[in-house]
Amino acid sequence: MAFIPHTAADVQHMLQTIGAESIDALFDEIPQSLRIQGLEGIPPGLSEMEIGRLMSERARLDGRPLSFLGAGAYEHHIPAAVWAITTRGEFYSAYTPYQAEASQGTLQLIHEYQTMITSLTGLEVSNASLYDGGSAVAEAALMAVRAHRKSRSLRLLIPSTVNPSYRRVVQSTAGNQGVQFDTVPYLRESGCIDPAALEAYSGQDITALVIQQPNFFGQLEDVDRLTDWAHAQGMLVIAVVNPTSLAVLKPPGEWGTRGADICVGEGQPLGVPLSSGGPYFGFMTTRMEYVRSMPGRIVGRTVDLEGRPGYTLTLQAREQHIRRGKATSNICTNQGLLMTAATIYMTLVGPAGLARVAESCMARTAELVSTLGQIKGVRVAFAGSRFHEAVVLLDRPAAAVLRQLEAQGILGGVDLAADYPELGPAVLVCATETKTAGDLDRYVGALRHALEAA
Amino acid sequence: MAFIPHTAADVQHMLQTIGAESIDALFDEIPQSLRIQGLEGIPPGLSEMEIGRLMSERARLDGRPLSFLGAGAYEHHIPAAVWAITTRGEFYSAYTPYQAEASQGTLQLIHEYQTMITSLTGLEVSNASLYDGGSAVAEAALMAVRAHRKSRSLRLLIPSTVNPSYRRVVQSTAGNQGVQFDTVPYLRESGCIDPAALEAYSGQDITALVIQQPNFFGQLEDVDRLTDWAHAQGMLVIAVVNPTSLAVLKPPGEWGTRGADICVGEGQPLGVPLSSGGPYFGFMTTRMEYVRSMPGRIVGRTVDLEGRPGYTLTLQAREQHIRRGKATSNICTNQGLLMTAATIYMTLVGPAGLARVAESCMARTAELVSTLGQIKGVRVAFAGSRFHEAVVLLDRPAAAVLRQLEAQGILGGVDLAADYPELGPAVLVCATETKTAGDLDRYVGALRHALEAA
Amino acid sequence: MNQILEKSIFEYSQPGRGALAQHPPGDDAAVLETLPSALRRRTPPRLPEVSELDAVRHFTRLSQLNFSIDTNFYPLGSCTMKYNPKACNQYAMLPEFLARHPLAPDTQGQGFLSCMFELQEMLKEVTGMKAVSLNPMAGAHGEFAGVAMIRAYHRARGDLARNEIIVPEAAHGTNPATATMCGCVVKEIPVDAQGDVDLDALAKAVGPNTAGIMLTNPSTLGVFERKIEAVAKLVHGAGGLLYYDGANLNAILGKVRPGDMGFDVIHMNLHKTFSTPHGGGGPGAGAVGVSARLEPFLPVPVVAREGSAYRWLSEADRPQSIGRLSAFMGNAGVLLRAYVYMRMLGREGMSRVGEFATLNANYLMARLREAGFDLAYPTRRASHEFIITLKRQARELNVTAMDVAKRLLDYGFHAPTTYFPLLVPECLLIEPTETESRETLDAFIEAMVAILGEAQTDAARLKGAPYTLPVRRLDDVRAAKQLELTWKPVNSAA
Amino acid sequence: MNQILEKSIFEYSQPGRGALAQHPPGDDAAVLETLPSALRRRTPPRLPEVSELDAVRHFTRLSQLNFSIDTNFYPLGSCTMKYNPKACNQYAMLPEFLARHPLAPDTQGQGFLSCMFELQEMLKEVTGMKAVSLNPMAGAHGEFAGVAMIRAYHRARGDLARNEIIVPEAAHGTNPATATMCGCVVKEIPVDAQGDVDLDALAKAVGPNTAGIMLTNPSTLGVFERKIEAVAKLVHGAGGLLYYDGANLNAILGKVRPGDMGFDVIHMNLHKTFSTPHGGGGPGAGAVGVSARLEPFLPVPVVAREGSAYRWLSEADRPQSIGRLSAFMGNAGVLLRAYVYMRMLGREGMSRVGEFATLNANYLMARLREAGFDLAYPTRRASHEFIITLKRQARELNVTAMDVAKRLLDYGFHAPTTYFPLLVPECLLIEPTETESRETLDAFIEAMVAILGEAQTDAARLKGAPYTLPVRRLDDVRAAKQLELTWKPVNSAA
Ligand SMILES: Cc1ncc(COP(=O)(O)O)c(C=O)c1O
Ligand SMILES: Cc1ncc(COP(=O)(O)O)c(C=O)c1O
Repeated sequence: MAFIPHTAADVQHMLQTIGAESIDALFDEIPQSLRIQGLEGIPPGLSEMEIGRLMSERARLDGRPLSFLGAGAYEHHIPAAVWAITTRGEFYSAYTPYQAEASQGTLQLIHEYQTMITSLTGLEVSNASLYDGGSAVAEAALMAVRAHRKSRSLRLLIPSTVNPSYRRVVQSTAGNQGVQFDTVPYLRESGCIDPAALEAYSGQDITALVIQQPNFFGQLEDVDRLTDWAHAQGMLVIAVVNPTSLAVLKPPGEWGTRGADICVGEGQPLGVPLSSGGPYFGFMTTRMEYVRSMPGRIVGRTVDLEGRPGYTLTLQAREQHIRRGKATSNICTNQGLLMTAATIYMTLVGPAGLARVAESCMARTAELVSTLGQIKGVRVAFAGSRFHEAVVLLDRPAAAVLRQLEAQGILGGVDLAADYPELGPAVLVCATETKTAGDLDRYVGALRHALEAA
Repeated sequence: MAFIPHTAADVQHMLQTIGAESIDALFDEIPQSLRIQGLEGIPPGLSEMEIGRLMSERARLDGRPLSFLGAGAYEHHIPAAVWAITTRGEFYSAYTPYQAEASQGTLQLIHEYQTMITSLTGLEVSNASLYDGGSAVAEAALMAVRAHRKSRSLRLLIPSTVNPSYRRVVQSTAGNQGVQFDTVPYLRESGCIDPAALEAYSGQDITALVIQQPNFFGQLEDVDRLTDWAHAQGMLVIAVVNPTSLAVLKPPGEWGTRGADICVGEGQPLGVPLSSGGPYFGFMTTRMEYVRSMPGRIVGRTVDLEGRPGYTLTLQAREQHIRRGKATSNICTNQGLLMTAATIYMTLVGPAGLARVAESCMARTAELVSTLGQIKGVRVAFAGSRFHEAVVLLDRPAAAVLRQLEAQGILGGVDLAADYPELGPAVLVCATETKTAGDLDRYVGALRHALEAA
Repeated sequence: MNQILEKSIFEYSQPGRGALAQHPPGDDAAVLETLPSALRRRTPPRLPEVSELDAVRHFTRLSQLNFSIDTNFYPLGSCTMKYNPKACNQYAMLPEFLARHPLAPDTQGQGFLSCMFELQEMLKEVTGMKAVSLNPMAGAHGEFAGVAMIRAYHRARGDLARNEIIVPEAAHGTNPATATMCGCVVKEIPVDAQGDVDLDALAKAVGPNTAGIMLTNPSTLGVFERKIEAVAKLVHGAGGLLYYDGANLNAILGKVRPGDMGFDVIHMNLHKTFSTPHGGGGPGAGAVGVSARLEPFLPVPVVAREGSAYRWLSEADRPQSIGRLSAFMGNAGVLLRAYVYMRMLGREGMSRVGEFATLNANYLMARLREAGFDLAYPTRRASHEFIITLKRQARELNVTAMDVAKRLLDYGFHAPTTYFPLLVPECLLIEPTETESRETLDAFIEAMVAILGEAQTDAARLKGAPYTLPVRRLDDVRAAKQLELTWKPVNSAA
Repeated sequence: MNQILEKSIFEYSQPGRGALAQHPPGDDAAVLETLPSALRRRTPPRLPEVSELDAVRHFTRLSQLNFSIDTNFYPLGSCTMKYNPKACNQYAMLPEFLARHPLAPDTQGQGFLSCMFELQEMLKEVTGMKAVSLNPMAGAHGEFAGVAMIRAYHRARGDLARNEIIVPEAAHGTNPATATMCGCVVKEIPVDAQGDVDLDALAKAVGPNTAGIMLTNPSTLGVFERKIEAVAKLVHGAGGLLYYDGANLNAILGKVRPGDMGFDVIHMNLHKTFSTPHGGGGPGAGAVGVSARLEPFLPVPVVAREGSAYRWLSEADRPQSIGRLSAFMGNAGVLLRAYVYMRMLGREGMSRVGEFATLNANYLMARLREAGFDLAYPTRRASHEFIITLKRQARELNVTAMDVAKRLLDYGFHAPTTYFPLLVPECLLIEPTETESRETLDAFIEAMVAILGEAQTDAARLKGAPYTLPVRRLDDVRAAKQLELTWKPVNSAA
């Protein structure tokens, strides 16, 4: 039997030991009326050989297009060592390190991760991962409500330059607790938060301002000014950042005079494959003063009976398995393996390598955008600095143009029609370090052709 | 610097410790006239990202045709666990287990392998692998010359039903020591060794008879009779076998009254990917009485200082690093990692699974051959039992037909024109357990079309 | 397991060192000049500067400091630590699957989407539910989706007062935590001496404010909730809905289905029942299934088949959806692993899971009882897990469940779940799973017997355990008091 | 490293158990009826009958009993145990490469063949040879090809008497073994006190029977053969050819080339210089390079480029070839790994290999000398390796090289090569390679110093080593006397 080691003799012996007549007898406490006799709707089992072939055929159906998609998930080079090590059975098949002495590998690795990610974001403490970037923003919102003792409003400002998916996740998650989100509009010229719109909230009781940097459009917000403004208003600041960008961009801990209070983001760019959207991981860091409001697991260094250093889960009194209905979050299983991959990734690229990745992404995007901008029928939407994404405006509906590119094996960008109809036909494009000059040429050529053809 | 950890400070410090001015100074014993200044013919270095893309592009060029090729290398299902474990750093990046105490993993695994392969072949002792099937036959020939004290002829009989590649390897290897090989022809009806031709050697001083089972044509030789005949003539018997087939075919140790004396073969079918021809591994087993004539490494079980069991390389006095010019072979580095994969493979399929694989191969080939035989212009070459290969004769030159199939993504078999011109247009086809009914249909349809079209 | 501690990766680091093959080619530093200096980072982050070899060696050595399924028996109750087939990993990690962008059009993902669709269908079949969303990324996330759907359902009916979630006191911590997170009020009810829900207490608890009840069946007490039909009747009668915590689905796979028991909404832990790996903490996948009346509220996206094509349904197709719980579609790679696993098991294999998980648990329970351990529910069948209580040993020998757990590590076995459920004192919740052989169970029993012997003759031995691991027992109190949450250059520990 | 012994896989085995997902579908047993019963197997082979989990757990645990590059420093002289980049493995194992059948037509392998062609070209460039064959599957196999070519060359010229191969006494065992295997007679010549070949002895050794000389340079003594030009002149003058054992190529990569030194034929150990892994014993790849006059004799197949297409040359294209040394083309997968490695290094990286391998060796040598160890060749530069001799310690303290080697294991370092070359008593041949950091070298030095201290104060400590590994020192004599070469059901060991 696949994955079941029992021989007929084993079954006999075991039933005898138990004193049961048959395996079926072991289910005799289940009301007979509820019992089912089989699962006819499930297809018959496949051998590993058959499933291997099936999956390979399905994978081939999905193809390997040349992609300029970003919008929260980014194609990066992943060193071979990352997954060679991450998939080692000792990491891959271990449980949450509740038995610390038998889990020093995972625990030390998380501690190293906490060190790296706090340094990258410029804050003091980190948890061991959340589900993804979107849910991390939601957890940050709830955390801000808990941490900000003086604010009673349950109101947060969430600009429209924050990833629309994240805004949806925040709404479906924190909305249940009555938290309200006010959307702050952006400026048409810069694609950045409209300061005037923000000013309207001056003096109100608002728990926190969310700032995404680089923002959803790839544009860079004036984070210092925004942070200082929010702090002056008595709001907390929740930073939503791309970890790759932090190799070159000012870390949230240094935004403005006091720095952001909570920082979250999508960890996928750090060595995690795109994989249709997951598993990724959300990261979260904050100031030491808020550590007890933070959701998720945290690893601390301690000593053993003999005084040797060792690592263990700590501050568990915040968590559901101890605090139950009063926990900081219901999160239990997190995204540990992806955090593991990210830790190995950050180690392999190092500070210089991560900066090179960031620079290369910026440079490729700058090259792409400047060339695209020269095509008739294409306009770059926003002025100002950007990281590795940009919005380009087209002279006709984007969907059809993207379909034309797709036919040539190119995914030309994310159509913004649904989320930002006010822009007209608009596409969010992204070029990372994986794109060669030849790739950019191929895209530009195909787009030119598509716009000229029609 | 890629793969070199030295910082500038390290270099400074190390040179100072050495008392050298520069790294270049460390090469001052090399005659200046011989020094070169660089390697202009080597292209500039690539990042891992670049080489990854390059290799992926090249791999794609090679495609994934539907293959009916065999002739010594066979497509089989390989359980995912085999290479997931084999490529673990502790196996993959370890050296030969000369320091036994630090290599118990590899040593115990080899010991387990020796147990499995001796049982599979029905003989008593095994080495830890040779280069491949071809070189294993060559080593067996040389071993027979050493082991057979009474024979002084340096002559072996090697039927034409032995893989022609193996025969070439044997010639280029053992030929240098003056060993001679007489080719014994096969019978046109059965594709098996011609007993009459063999009889001609009766009474001569011949060191050994080589018998391949299943033979190169996939046909089954009458191994009992051949073995008894050879032994009656005072020859040793060298069996060349396919390990998969031994799940259902009589093991060499049981051939005839006394069994074969040396057994060798290609280990590739046991969990090793086709990989354009290598790395594979040759296996070799023999009787205990010949163990000291056997080439290659051998692992024995022993005890440590405290009496606990442990494993170590043994009988090293046969080997080149001890016996030098008088060693049983010059082999040093072998194919350990492939033997590792094979051991895990044999463990995962087990005796029942290996029998299922063998049966499935036989059945698929039988189905294929019987259907092909119904096509006009196709004839099955030989009668009699076979394992998982067969020769089919065509009514026109095979090369052109195979090219037509190739154009449809089908590799239709191995053209025998060069090695067996006497057969006329002939193709060696093979279907393993990896072939579905749909695959067979595709092949049959394409061949029918090719033969009708022209 | 490795027993030599490994230094911190930061201790390998030297300024200027690096794995240069990992850097992108060329030099684009000039592009930074397009950045206003106020936006630029001033000091580089403290990431390690090490060679590739140092990194590989460090993390390989770290890995060896772990227990894992691939190296140890792991009878961790409530966690279903079964074998994670290597095939699931290999085929979920095919290059095309890994490279696919989440926003790639459906036309560039029919292979992937067909797997997701079929997974939805299979999950419906094994649970008896009417519709499934694969979106939630863990069990607790699924719970959140479930309770949010319950609330949305009542709200859609104008039934606005229903904000109470009932949970038995044995419930997993995520249940009450989820209820709170959804803005509900938690009401705990007791279980009786046999481990079944106290129906009288339940009858008193339900009312016009009842949003629903969260149950797992078999319960976290390791027994099947026999009065489930009565419970369903009571709650439904009061206008509430039934939520099924699928953490224990492994026990009943192919035998009985939550949908047939009367549950309205359920989450499944694919990382338990469907064997995706735990990865040292995650990822998981907490797909949710619902009865017909909750289908409109399912979180998006959901895969639909239209003719021979597959496509994602979004908010536009499902206007009543509770919305989106993740930025994209959830833990796709985990779902692919579960898909491969389920297809390999097939219909017969799936039923065998429940059978053999139950057989192993009952065997272990019988043998441990015989060996002198006290069962928490001695009159009951074990489901796929069961509880022993060391209350007697704690009293008589001053040996705790924690001591036994730590000592087990020395015998090469991961400890069972300790101190959960909270209501059983000094408990060990033991779940062997169906993938372990009789020999492994016997070896575990031998170890338990040996430890019981030690407890009687040399209790101090247990207090000091473990002895053979990389570290001895760790000081959790110090960890929480002297917070050292990141590595510091000067070695601040003792 | 794991310290708990693992039982035999056969002890997990139970009749009727198995990993059923690995069986092909269906039932074809009927096909066996087509077999004459005399040809059929009567009793099944003794392969383990275990579950997939047991197999995974067993072999994972076994792996943890090993030292390896990925876990330990491995200063094994003559073996060049450098880091094996993970990228080489990943890209050599792309599905298309793995699936390609060796007899697939060249048209279905242009990607693979182009890599092989470029590899040949790169190997020519780094060695200064005129042509390369990738066929041999290890160093010794390359040696065989080389000596066979030398013989074929003489034979082709009608020079039939030349059957003597000269080797320095320091030569690796494969050199004389190869000569014998090629039907040659081995003549050993001494080296002088400085480690250079004794030219007078060489002059006496060469003559009309000289087929050639086998040398490695730097030699196995860890020093560069300074008189190489004189050696070449002598041997060539006598009508012999020069064979270069490429095992030590790492030392001189980018600095000096065998072709420029006057060698006629050379093998390379791609599993040393070009970083393919050793795999616990293999596989390797022993590509051979030759000067123009030997090109016709190269073993087949060899890749040629014709226009933009690549194809294999076979016996038909190369009628004078020594023939075929493997059934197919050699260790393709190993060659792909070497190709990836060489392309990543590129021209600058390639030269740095020799530089930093030499820097590390000389640093280690200087520090160990300073620490009180005796060098075998104290007046010489180290190449990429060097020798210390414990002759003095053996005499004074009764401590052998083996004792030091075994004790090093307790410190977490693999031992250097011991007792090779044979002519240096109680020697350790130490090769750090370029991929190790100064910190690792320093830690090794510290361990060596500590062990020297132990030798002086407590020699017995060394005799009993190792202590911290899964086994203490093993009884090799017993292993050879009481041969237990396979597992037997009844435990026959103590
Ligand atoms: C009974 C029970 N419910 C819920 C959960 C939560 O699941 P997850 O950890 O996947 O969020 C668990 C997991 O430990 C559990 O055991
Ligand atoms: C100097 C020298 N020559 C030859 C060889 C033989 O190479 P291989 O083991 O690849 O056959 C070795 C390998 O150990 C060696 O060190």
